[in-house]
Amino acid sequence: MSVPFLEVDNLRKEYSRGLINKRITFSLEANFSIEEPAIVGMMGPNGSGKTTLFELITGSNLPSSGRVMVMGQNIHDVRYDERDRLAIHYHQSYQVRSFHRTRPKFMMQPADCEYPMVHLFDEPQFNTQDGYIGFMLDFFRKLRGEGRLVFVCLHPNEPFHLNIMREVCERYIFVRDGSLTLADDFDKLVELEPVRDYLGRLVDVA
Amino acid sequence: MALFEAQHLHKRFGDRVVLEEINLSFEAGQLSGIMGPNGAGKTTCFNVLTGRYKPDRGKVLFDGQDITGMTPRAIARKGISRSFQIMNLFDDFSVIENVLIAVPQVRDRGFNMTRRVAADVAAMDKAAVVLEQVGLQDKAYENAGSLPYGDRRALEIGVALATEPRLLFLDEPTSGLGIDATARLSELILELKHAYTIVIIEHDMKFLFGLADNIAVIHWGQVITRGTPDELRANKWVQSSNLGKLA
Amino acid sequence: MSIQQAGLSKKTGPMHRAIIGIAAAMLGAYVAQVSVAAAGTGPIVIGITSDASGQYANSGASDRRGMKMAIAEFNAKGGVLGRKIEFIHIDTETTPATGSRVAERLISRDKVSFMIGAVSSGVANAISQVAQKNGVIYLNTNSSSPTESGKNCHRVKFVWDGNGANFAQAAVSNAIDSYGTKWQLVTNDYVWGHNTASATKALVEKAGGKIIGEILVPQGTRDFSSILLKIQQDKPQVVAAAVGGDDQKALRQQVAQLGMGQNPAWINNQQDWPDVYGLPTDNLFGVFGTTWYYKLDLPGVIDFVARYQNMYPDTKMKVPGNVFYNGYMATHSLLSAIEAAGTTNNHAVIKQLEQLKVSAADRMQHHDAFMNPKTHQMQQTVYLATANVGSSDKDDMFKIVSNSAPMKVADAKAEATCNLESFADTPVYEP
Amino acid sequence: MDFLINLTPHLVNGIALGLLFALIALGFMLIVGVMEVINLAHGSLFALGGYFAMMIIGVEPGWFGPLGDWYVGLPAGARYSFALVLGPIAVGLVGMLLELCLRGTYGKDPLFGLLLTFGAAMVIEELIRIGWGSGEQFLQTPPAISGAFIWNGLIWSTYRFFAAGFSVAAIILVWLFLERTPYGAIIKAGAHDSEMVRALGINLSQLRLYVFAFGVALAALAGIIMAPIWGLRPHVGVDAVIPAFLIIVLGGVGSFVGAVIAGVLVGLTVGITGAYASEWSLMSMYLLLIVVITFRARGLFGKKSMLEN
Amino acid sequence: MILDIDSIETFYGETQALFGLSLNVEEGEVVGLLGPNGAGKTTTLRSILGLTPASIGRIEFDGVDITHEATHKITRAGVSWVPDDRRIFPTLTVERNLSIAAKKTRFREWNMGEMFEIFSPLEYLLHRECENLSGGEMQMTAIARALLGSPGLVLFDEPSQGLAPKIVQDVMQTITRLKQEGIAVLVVEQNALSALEVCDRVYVMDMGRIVHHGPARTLLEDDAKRISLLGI
Amino acid sequence: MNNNTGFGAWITRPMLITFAILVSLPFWIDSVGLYQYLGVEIVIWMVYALGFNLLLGYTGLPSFGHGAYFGIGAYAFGLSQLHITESIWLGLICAILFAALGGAIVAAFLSHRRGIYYALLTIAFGQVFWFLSIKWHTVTGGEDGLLNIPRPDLNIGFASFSLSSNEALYYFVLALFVVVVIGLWRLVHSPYGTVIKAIKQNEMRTGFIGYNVWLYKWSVFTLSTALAGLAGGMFAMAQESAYPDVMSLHASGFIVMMVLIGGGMVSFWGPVIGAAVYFLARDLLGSATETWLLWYGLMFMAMVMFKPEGIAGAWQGFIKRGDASTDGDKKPVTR
Repeated sequence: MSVPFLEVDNLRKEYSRGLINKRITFSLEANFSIEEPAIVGMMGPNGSGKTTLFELITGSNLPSSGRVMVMGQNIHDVRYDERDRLAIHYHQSYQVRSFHRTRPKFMMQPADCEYPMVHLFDEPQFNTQDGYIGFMLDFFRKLRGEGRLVFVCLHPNEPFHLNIMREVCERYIFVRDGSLTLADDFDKLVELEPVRDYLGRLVDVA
Repeated sequence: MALFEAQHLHKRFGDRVVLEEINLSFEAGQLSGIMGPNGAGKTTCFNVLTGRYKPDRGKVLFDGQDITGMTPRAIARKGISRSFQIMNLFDDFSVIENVLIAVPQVRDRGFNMTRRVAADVAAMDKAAVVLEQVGLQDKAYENAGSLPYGDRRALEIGVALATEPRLLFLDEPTSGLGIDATARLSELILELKHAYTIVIIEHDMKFLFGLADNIAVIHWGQVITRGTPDELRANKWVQSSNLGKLA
Repeated sequence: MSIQQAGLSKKTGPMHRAIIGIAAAMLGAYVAQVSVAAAGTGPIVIGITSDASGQYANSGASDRRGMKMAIAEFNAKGGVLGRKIEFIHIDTETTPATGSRVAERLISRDKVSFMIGAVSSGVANAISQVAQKNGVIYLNTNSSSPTESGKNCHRVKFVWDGNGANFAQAAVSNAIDSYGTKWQLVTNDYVWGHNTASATKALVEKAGGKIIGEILVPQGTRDFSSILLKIQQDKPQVVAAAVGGDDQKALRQQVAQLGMGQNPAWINNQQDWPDVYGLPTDNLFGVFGTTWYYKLDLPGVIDFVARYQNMYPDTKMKVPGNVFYNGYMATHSLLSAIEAAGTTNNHAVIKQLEQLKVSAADRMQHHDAFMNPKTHQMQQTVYLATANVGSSDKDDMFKIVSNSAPMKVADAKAEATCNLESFADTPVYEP
Repeated sequence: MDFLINLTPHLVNGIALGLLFALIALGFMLIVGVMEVINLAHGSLFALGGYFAMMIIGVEPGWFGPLGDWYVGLPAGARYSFALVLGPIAVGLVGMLLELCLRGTYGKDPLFGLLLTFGAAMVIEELIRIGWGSGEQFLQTPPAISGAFIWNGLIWSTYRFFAAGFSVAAIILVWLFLERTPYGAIIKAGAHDSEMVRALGINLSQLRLYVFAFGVALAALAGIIMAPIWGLRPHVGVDAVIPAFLIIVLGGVGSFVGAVIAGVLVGLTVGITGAYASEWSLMSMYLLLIVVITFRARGLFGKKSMLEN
Repeated sequence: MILDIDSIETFYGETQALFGLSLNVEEGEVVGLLGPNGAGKTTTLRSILGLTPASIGRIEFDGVDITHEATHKITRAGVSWVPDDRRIFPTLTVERNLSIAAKKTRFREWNMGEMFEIFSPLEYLLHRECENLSGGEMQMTAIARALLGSPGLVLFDEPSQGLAPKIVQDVMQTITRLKQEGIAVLVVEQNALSALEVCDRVYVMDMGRIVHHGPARTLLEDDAKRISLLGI
Repeated sequence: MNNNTGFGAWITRPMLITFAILVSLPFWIDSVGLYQYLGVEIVIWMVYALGFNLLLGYTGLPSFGHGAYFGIGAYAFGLSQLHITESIWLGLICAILFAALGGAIVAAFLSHRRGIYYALLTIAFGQVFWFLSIKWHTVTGGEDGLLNIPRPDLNIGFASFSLSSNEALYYFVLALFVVVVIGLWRLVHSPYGTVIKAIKQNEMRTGFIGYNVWLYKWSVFTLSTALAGLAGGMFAMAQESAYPDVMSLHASGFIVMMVLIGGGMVSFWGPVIGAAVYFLARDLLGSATETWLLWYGLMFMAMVMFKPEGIAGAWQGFIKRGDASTDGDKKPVTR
């Protein structure tokens, strides 16, 4: 495939506080690319930047520098209302997109797809009691099977969360304090020192 | 061909995508279920299917006819009827008036300004039949607004039934009902199942598993899976859930 | 009624009885306040129909004070034809439909002998129509619409104020000589405005002036800024304004704010005393017509003002104005006419009024006045006035510029359009 | 080109006028937005503001002893400023009384609040008539903001520009108050979910009382500002309440920005029709509304409101 | 006893929702109120808060009769509420949402720092408009808002509804922490299992009445009883 | 409302009582200190109020510009008498038709709207009509109104009656009132009446059971304006003139007041009571004091504060309480 599915190119996002004396309160850096359909598992504590990264990928957040290419299109050059045709962010139960509108519509390009190519699931509700998990996992696989790129983001705190991740995901990204660590399979992931540190006793169960 | 079909429905509210890609079909004579966790877009989906909202993309077909974007009225007249999750009754009317107004004969004479409503024996009979179906025959002249919760739910269904629908949509009929009342409702729906094509939206899986012929699971504004209750129940996660333990 | 009551209460129990009791009490209150005026012998009852609420409430009050003073003076002399004079006042709300009802009420319920009072021409019309139907004499004291003595004239109605046409006659030639020939009209877009403007237009053109444009403003306009800007852009020498009611008050204020009161020159149809009393003099813009002023240097005026102040020591207006004057004069003339006729028979009184002549001295004006029998409008002296800028006396607001004899300012169009009902068509009414 | 040169003054005038309209609508909007009460007494309270101000400015020596005499000795500008502050406060107190009467209508059909205030409008207007007479009154403005100046060959009223500037200031201050202060936060929270606000320990009745008083005080402020332009008479309020109502609906119920924009839009419409088709200038406002509401059901920036039911 | 409800009856208009309901909560105790939708659990909370006052019966909080007291006074006495639909003010920032709730009572006072400690994401959310928060973030805000009101009793209405399990866990931890601080909690739950784990005692309601009352442990252990009462 | 006695009967007892009181009115009105003409106006406004209540009380649609259609009726009556031919029937038919036409056009804009937006649009259209009535003075006579409208004789084929006396006119308008009352009573108990009541309670659900809500809202507005037009035509006949001020916002506000004071929201008879009370109070207060607006306003405020359901509502509550106290055990306090 000539064009990579998702290219996160030297992306950087900073949040700062204070008008005169600026203090950076949070920064996120990412630089990776994914060439083909996959289910990517993403883990990290709350506030580590997972959601921010997703927002950047779907174009609803403006990067401080760098760019995001989805199917070869710079997401920030695509019309606001069509960005979700490239990458869609499932945030809790529905998708909210609040854009920093910087340019009028006619200066932007239309999206090339009808149905989103990149699906980002932000903390899906994996609840063992209601029984929906299985259907959700099937759905991830179905999307993957239709040639879509799927991200599943989770902050695991039960052993079965890790089992799920291991079961469906092919690649992993670990986020902590705004920096990313990539791993190609689950075992490699849990060998990483920061991951072990993060998961604590859950690792043993896994 | 299916009696009712939805193809590629997409719906947004402002910057919020609520339905991404909905494909559904319901066969005549069957009881179909739509289920999904809270906030999955079930009710919006329902509202699009029954014409309250117009989808941004996609088509809704009823009996082979495109009914996308038709007004709720036109859709109702084609024979699709629905009940509401948040109760939507005529609170100042008596129970029988609530049903009576939904009866097609009364509807067809809606612009009649001289005939007495109460004198329309045929329509009254029909309303009485519906009340009997939903078990409210003894409360026909009570004010709908002062009925107990369970009876209001039943009346909600009664109003929908009175329109003599070919397809009946029920939106979370068990919402707010206790165990007993839910059980009674199950019985009522089992009865209705013989006479009507029914679609039920529910988040209570157990309720649906007991009633439906087939079920579509909606999440993230999309149909994430569909199948018969048995097929769905076979899923290992369902097995290990509360539901599986009980079933 | 008592039979009905009994029948009802038998069937329906205590609640009905309670309600009927309340209703009966209410009606009882009505009965109590009915003042019975038996025809011919009892007091003469005058129905006062001036506005007490709405746009003209203030002028209505002044009008009423004039009538009351005249009535009081006659009563002090022992009344008319040996009968005391009483009055009933009901608010017409500056609303014609209410005017109709009030007139019906005064005639059929209160059995009034005469009706007096109007500021709004719409209300005057409504009342006069009912009055004509019943043959009750009605005096329109203060509405200055030319239609009152023109196409809406009636046999029973007599008009006591100068009208727009009179004032225009007085003002136009004067203004062309003093200010210039380039005129612009600002006209309230309703009948009175159009009538007044067309009268002005004809006069201006006859006197060699040129109308460069007419700006129509809808009734109810409160903001004249865009119109004033337009006037500046068009640069007329004279602006003739036919703007009435509250619109005029707002316009006046805004013109004063811009200091545009002098340049261009403003010809304003009329400014009623109650409308301007108490305002700073720079708020009176331009030249305007009036029928009387309390500082006219004529015999009797000082005494008249003193009588006013004696009778109304607490009123805000320390001196009488034109509205008061018209109300007083109309009532005074009517009562005199009854005396002259020796009867309250309406036909006799109408005939008396039709040949009414009042000397200049009695009217405290510069010229003799007379009733025009064809239009029933009082033909009287018309004064032009302007703001008395720099006066130290807060009450002395006007400077009288000129006076015109009645014939000079007569409303020529009125006789052509007025078509009085015949006496035969006017029911006999003898209260 | 000539047309454009002629048009410019009217645009400027229209915007100035529009800002005045926005000021008139401001208090009305606050009350509609927060309390969902259509306060038809807005106009009468607007008038009352003017009358109170007139009274405060017109204090004469000997009325209130030495303090009064000191006050009378102050320059006109100072007394005018006093009136601008005290007038609205006094009307705010009247508003509080009215709010107490309104309490019974909360949670019922909004029609009842509307009708109650309609009755109140009649009462207040009549009280003004009893108190000050039905005649025209005059509100003195200090010399610094009176008179006129010449700009671009045309005479402009200084006061009108003062008034427009004042409106802008008032609008910004109210906006800052709503957006940047904890009180504003409470008001907005109360507008959104009155029950939750109570459950957080905020005295809702008191909040409503103050919001109503504040909204009514803004009406009075507008009345004081408008009095030198429109004049002052008991029924002057009718001229204020209808445009206010119209602007709110045009802008969309509950939208601050919408109300301001709608105000300016109405001002421009009235100003420009006033210049080129003056006999339609009043009607243009209504036609604008009909056109906008026909195409945008909730006005320019409207959100869903209980008032729709 | 911090809360004592004595046989209250509550009506919505002419419809009765509670029938002689009695329950009590001790200081520092976590009490669960379980039962199906429409059983009257939320109505009970609303009656305590004075939003839908009970017409018959008596409610005492901290030894004072609050049955017919105004809601804001009840809250100021130290009752906080975390409603099931969070009811965060969407047009305000998180900070404003929290600050308008802050007040002092006779009970333990909480400060912003402690909130950040309990819910770390709040710190960076502080200046966001609440419209764009996720469900979990809203719940954190709602709980923080309740705590800043310095309550002696917190009423949780379905705290786990629509939340990710991780957040449910956080919420349950918070409840445990409140208990340690001596603050009483009354938690209404449908998702009964997670609630049973944190509760000391539970009441089960149906049709506006208490149908069972006892230690949480009993229900946790007795499957048959649990299934007959709660259906799970 | 009225589920048991006379539910949908053609003639009911309250109707007979009302008619009896009104028919006997000319015999006693003078002796209670009133005057016949007031009776004429009251009955005309009762017709107007009944028509208005069809909209406000039954369909729940607030119109604050209804005076416009009353005015159109008055003008249409007057113009037809002055320019076509003198005939009562022609005049009244014109009044009804033109008012309904105006109403139908306006309703086309209105019927998609609800609540405050509905109310405001009615105001806007009302103002437009009012404005036109003054602006188009060549036809309408501007602010002076249309004057000297003849009051033609009543011609009913075989006989002809003069209506020039107020008594005769009174019986004529009363006859029309009777027809309107019976017709409206029938209408509100017909399927149509049921549908509009349903729309008031739950517009959305009415649509979902297959009714064309728009069309009903449109038709009920048009119907209501037609009745306003009829009343306006009669009013022009009574006043022998037609004035623009009945179209003003104020006059439109008074009809709302009237209907609510009477209790139109809860009773068919509310508007009838309201119109009577309104005119009596106004006449009484107006002749007793110049500040009648103050007292009237206070009375109205008190009404909204303490008895918002109006006189008819208070009456119903009164009867209900009476019932409850006599047979308390029949109605359990709780379920």
